[in-house]
Amino acid sequence: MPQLPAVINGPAPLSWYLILSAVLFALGVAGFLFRRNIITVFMSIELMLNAVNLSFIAFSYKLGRNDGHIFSFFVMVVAAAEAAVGLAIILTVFKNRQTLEIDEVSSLKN
Amino acid sequence: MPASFFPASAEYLRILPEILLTLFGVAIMFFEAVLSEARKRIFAPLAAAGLGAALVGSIVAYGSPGAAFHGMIIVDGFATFFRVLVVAAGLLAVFASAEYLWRENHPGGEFYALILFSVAGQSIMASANELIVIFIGLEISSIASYILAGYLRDDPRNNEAALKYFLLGSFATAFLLYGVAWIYGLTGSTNLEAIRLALSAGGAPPLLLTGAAAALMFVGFGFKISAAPFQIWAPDVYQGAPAPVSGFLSVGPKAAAFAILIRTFETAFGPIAHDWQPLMWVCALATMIVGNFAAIQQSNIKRMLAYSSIAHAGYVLIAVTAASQTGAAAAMFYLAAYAFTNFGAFAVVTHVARKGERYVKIDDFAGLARRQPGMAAMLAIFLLSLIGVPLTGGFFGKFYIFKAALDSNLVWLTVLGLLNSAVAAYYYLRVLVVMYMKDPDGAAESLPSAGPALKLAVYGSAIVTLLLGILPGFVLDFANRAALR
Amino acid sequence: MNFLILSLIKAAVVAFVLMTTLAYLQWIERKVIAHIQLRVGPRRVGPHGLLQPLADVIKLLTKEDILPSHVNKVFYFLAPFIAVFFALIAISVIPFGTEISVGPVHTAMQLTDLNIGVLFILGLSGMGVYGVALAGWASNNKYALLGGLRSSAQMISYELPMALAIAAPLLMLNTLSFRQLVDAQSGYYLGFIPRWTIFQGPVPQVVSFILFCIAVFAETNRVPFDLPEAENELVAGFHTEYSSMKFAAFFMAEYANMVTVSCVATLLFLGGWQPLWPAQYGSSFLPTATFLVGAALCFYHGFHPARSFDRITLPVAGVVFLGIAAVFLIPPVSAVLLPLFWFAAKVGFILFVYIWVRGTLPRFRYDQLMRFAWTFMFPVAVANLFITGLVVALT
Amino acid sequence: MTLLDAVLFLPLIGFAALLLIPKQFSRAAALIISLLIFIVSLGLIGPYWFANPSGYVFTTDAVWINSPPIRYHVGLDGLSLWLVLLTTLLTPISVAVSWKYIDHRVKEFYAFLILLEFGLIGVFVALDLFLFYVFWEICLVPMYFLIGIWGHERRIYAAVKFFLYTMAGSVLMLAAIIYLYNRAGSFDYVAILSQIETGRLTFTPRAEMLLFLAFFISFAIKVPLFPLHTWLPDAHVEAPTAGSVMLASVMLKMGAYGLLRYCLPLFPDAARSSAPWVAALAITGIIYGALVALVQPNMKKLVAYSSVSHLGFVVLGIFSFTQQGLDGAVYQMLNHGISTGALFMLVGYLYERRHSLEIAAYGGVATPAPNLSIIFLITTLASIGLPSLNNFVGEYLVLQGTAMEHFTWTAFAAIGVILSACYMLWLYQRAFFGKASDGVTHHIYDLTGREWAAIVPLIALMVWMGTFTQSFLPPISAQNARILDTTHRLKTERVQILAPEAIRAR
Amino acid sequence: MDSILFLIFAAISVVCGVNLVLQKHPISSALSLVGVMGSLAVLYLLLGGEFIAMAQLIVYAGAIMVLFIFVIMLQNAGGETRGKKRLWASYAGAPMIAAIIGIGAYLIQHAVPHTAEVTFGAFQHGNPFDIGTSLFENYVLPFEITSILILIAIVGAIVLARKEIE
Repeated sequence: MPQLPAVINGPAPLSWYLILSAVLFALGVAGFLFRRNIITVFMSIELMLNAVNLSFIAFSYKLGRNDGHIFSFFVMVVAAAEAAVGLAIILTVFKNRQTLEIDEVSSLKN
Repeated sequence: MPASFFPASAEYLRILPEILLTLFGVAIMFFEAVLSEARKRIFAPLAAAGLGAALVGSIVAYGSPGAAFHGMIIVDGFATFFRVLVVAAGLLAVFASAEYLWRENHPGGEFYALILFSVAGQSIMASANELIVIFIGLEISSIASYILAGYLRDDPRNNEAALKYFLLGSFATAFLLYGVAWIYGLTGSTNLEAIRLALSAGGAPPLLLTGAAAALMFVGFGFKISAAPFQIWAPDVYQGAPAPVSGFLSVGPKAAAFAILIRTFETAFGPIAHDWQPLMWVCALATMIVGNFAAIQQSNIKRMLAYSSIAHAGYVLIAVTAASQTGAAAAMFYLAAYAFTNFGAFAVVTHVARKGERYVKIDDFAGLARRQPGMAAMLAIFLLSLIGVPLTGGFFGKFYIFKAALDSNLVWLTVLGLLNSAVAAYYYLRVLVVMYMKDPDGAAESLPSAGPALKLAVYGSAIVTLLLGILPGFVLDFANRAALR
Repeated sequence: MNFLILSLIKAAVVAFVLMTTLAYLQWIERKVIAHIQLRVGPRRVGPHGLLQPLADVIKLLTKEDILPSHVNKVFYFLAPFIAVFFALIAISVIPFGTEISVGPVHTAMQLTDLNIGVLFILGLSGMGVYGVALAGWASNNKYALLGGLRSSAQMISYELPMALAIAAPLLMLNTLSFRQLVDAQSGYYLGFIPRWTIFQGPVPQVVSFILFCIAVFAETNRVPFDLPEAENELVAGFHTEYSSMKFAAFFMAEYANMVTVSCVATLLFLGGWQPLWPAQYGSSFLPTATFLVGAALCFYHGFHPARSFDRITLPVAGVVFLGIAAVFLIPPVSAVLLPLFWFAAKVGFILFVYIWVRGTLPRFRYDQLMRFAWTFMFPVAVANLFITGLVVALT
Repeated sequence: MTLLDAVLFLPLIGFAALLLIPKQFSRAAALIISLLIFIVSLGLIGPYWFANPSGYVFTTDAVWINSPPIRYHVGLDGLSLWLVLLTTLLTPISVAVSWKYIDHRVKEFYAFLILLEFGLIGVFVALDLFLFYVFWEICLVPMYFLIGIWGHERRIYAAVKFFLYTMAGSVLMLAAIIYLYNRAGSFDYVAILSQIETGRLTFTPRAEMLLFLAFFISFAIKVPLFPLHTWLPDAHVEAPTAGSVMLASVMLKMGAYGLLRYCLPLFPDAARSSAPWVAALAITGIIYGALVALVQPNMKKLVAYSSVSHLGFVVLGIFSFTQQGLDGAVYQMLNHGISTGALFMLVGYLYERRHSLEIAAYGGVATPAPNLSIIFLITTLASIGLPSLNNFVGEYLVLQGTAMEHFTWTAFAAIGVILSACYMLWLYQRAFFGKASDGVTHHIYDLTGREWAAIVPLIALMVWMGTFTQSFLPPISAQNARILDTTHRLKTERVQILAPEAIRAR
Repeated sequence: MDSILFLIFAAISVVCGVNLVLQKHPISSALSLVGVMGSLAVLYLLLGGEFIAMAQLIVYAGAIMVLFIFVIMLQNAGGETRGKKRLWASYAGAPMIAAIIGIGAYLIQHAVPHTAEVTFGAFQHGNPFDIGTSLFENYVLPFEITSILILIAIVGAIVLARKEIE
């Protein structure tokens, strides 16, 4: 790692990172709630997971241990598995209904 | 390579059930690839054997209790109880689906492999002692469940169930994770015991934040146990998924989710129990009310059972609200009784629904008592148990829960819960009425008699339901001894 | 600001060399293919067509930039940039030689030495798919879309065996920094067998080298894996709708990727700038010898009466070669240039194989291609990794 | 293993046996089983025949569940003795009256009937609160099916209503039981009672009142007490004859029994302080039931409302807190069981013939069926409370006991007696006298041998109980005295905690 | 410099995040998400997470998002139409989200000590060696059971998406 000269090393408060994480998480929630395209909804979930990862890494920095990195690694793996299955499910839905509008996928209920 | 790099053999013993389940799952996938179509009947027995082995494995694992893998999991009575429970649920699911899959022209090893993997995930959840393991276990169980819910991929109902289950489930998981992140940040650990220590120590992090983190985690758990207001997925999923899968979903993942809920909230968040109790109180009440009052209006039996399972989650939440050892024991017993009862009900529904699940209206059960008195009697037992009539497991479950609640001075919650259970009687009775007091619809095609495996599942569930109602002592004593703290 | 200036200078040098290489790689390819096919290849522009790349560039720059009316404009413009951006940025972690000192400045022949260089490359190669996929999609053309889909599917599929193939030598060398990787391959068995990864014990990584080579052929959409651009099936694949500079960008990205992966293969498996045999057996004289031979050939052909065309160019080239050969004999300069020579030689060899393969092998069918990835490459890569891991763990 | 255990579990065994026996034998098997149970149960009188033991006899106390300590604790005392016998007697009779009446799903019918017997006996002998609750709920299920499957047109509505009313009440009782357990550390009735008596377990007035209410509402629904009675007419009208008989004769007694067994001794203060209110409801029920019965065009409904009225007497007697009142109440429970049971049977006989329950469809029945008319008349008179027939004794005792404490109550309650004469006699007049219509003459025939056999024991009992009161009353009185003793003593001396010796000294 | 870098990439990620929510076409959303991931990777680097930053690029941006884009392209569905049902969201949504974010930010600002600052290079345990050591010692069990998860994902994708073979 090349080291930058100390002069231009201005630290950023840790809470900024956490706030950024919260903002992204909230955006993800908003996307989940307000969007109607199934894939976009799913991507909003991924955004939430990313926000969580940022929190993990930031906390890891604060605690000076790398557990948080491990956790976000697991989160990534899980997200990958989730994406594989989720997109497969979305494909089956699309195959049977020809639509990705979440409101139109509602044949159940009475 | 240092010798300490490899965990001790006792530690492997402690995850024996998971190892066995995974091995059998992989074996099934292997045979799926190499066997001819004609030989595919062996999958169900193979899966059953795997689950049986896991059952034995859990008991063997209980022979050497303790934490393993750096405290990631812990094998204790509590874990063993839930392990046995989820494995039994898997076993029932295998029995109930063998015939179903042939009926729907979808025989295949994947189904059983997924059940085994899902059970493995639940088993991990049962014994997890660390938030990350909880999370991964939860995901293993959930992702397998998503697939199972949409297993008949040409059926739009299945697709929809899988989609909703998946989207809302992942959404909830994100909340859970965010909560975990904050707990990690605040307490510096994800080990439940360590969190407990951190929260009870002098310099505990601000309650507002721990509370917020706990609430975030509860959102995640709440989704999995279908607690109000996070229950919205359950009716659609249970209605849309294949009937045996619905049965499995309403039992296995739910029990495991409760296991981690109880373990997390009573171990890790035990020191702040007084602060989360009011929230849990409201949630329990809302869950019961939503479940029961929505169930009354249903005409589809799967949907009705879905709402009923929401209501039952509400009852268990009462026990969780009690935040005591008796509460935990009551929840354990209730979940055991509920598991067999509810699965049995779904198994009968599986049978009556017939090919393509065309007969899932409550009215389709008309005259079942005449056509197949045995099945009708079993369903009657299950429904009575769900109502909470004595000599069934459901009764003792409710009894212990309300007892635990009163122990913790939750008088009003108890009374409201009891009134709720009286309301619930109404919609269960409707099914009984239709079965026993209405004549079969002439238009309905004849109902073939059930195959041996399904019968085994139904009658087995009924026997356990009755056993838990007549001689609850054994299970209850174990639960009492095993309950946390 | 020392660091920044130095970085800028290095970046400029690398960029210039890379661009030139890319341009002439194209020329070399056409020449080699032509010779394989018993043609002569380009020779109109400049001697032996040496100015052909320049002409091509001018042509592409001045061509009309067609913007089809039905495309999604934002992504249509974005796609080539993405492709070329990730292709070029990858070169920044590739070391070309040992550390050098010019006056007071001591630096590595590398833009930056990340201790996760290998991962960086993997990450970027994953990002490269976007350019292709987006181009296919944004063109709003079914051939382009199919081409885009095919090539992204192919790239994803082959990325897996590629990553697994990379993992095996990493297990042995125990680092992710390219520089340290090369250092870990220094030395010789029995005094003359180089400890390159493909020869190094306990598990010589021949299998993973082969797997890596196959996978990168697919990663870069080269023959025999150039299905996405199969002219007879899909017109020109994802870049059907692209013309002029935007087309050039894709072109450049492809060649840049070829160079990058060749460098990676060299660094990972072929010992980077480590010479083939020890200096005490005269390996440091090999460049001089090579260029001398080259010069001799040039002179021979230049003065050959049958080659009236090359009467001037070949002798000039010969003189240049002689000069280079001389340069390699100057001790302080040769210390810098020797590693560069070895590195360039190995990369050049791999690039030559690329072209060679293109000239000789037919194209796969699409299903064959995917099946090959999942049923052959993947299991073999896993097995190789497993064996390597086991052996490494046991020794 | 005592005789009582045998009486309790024989029905359960019988239930299982009935399920296994082939369909065509189920009638005979049910009769044999129920008769056998009755004969065995007669042995229960033994101790009371030879002596008048105080406390419980035939007790069995075994562990059922370890934790919480739920015990299988059963025993018999003067209060439960006759109720058990009433149950075992009426079951074979019910089997007999259903012989022809039930023509489909016969096996299930008898199975449920026998299962009902099991639950009922259990309710009357349980000495563990939890066990009591279990039996209490078990009764619900077979009755629900009896009404719902073999009832008349609106059977499903009636069955569900019945179930839900009872269920709603009993869940409150469950809460109270659990609360009691949490305070007392035991479900054992005897243990809890002794704790209360010795003052080791005390409640705040508010808690006691809430507990009392929880039990009381559950019992009051079952009795049924006035505003909670609405399920009863529906259930009675829609139930098959045997169901009506069991429901009216035995199941309603569960409520009254519960009041006597649990509400009074366990929560004496609350019971006493609420007595005026309860009495007011009981009197309202007496008069209301009678008035509504008066205008009923439907025979069964008439009898049902008369039950509301009669049971009002029972509750009134219980809450008079006098020896006579309590004795009368218990006696009236038995009387009502026999006379109303007989009435329902007779109405059922009529229905089997004419297939109508409307009074208007009858008239002049006396002509084609003189024997039936006579039996009906005797039963009617017994129900009215003619001296020397059973009801007289009960009503008299209740009124006397009430009068000793609250004369106004008596005055109002007496109106009910008069009204009962009105509606019963008017019913008799309309149904049996006058000119027989074609429908009546064509369909009505006289009693058959089986019908005779079923009704005669009840008629005999009416006379016996009306004349030889002392054959029945001593065990009841003794038990009632104990209950009263408890409540009185606690009322007066609750202020200081008594040592157990002091209690025994009394 | 650290804070400047943070602000630049935070701004990129937030803008991309907002874009993800606002864009009508899934592909635009997907690319916005890639943008978020890329800038987050840089932030991870600032926090000392070298390995995780690369994993972010490889796994998230390079694999997961490619899968998304792939599926979007396969289905070739158009942008979503404006639904009447969600009209309330367009009015109430933004203020609501803003309020939640505000509260969250306030909480966080007060929860984390102001002295905690992020200096590039201060955190040294994010390199592959340390991560690997943790992963294979403390976290070996989660790591192993993750394999079940991946197996499930493979099986599931096959079960759900494979073509019916006649």
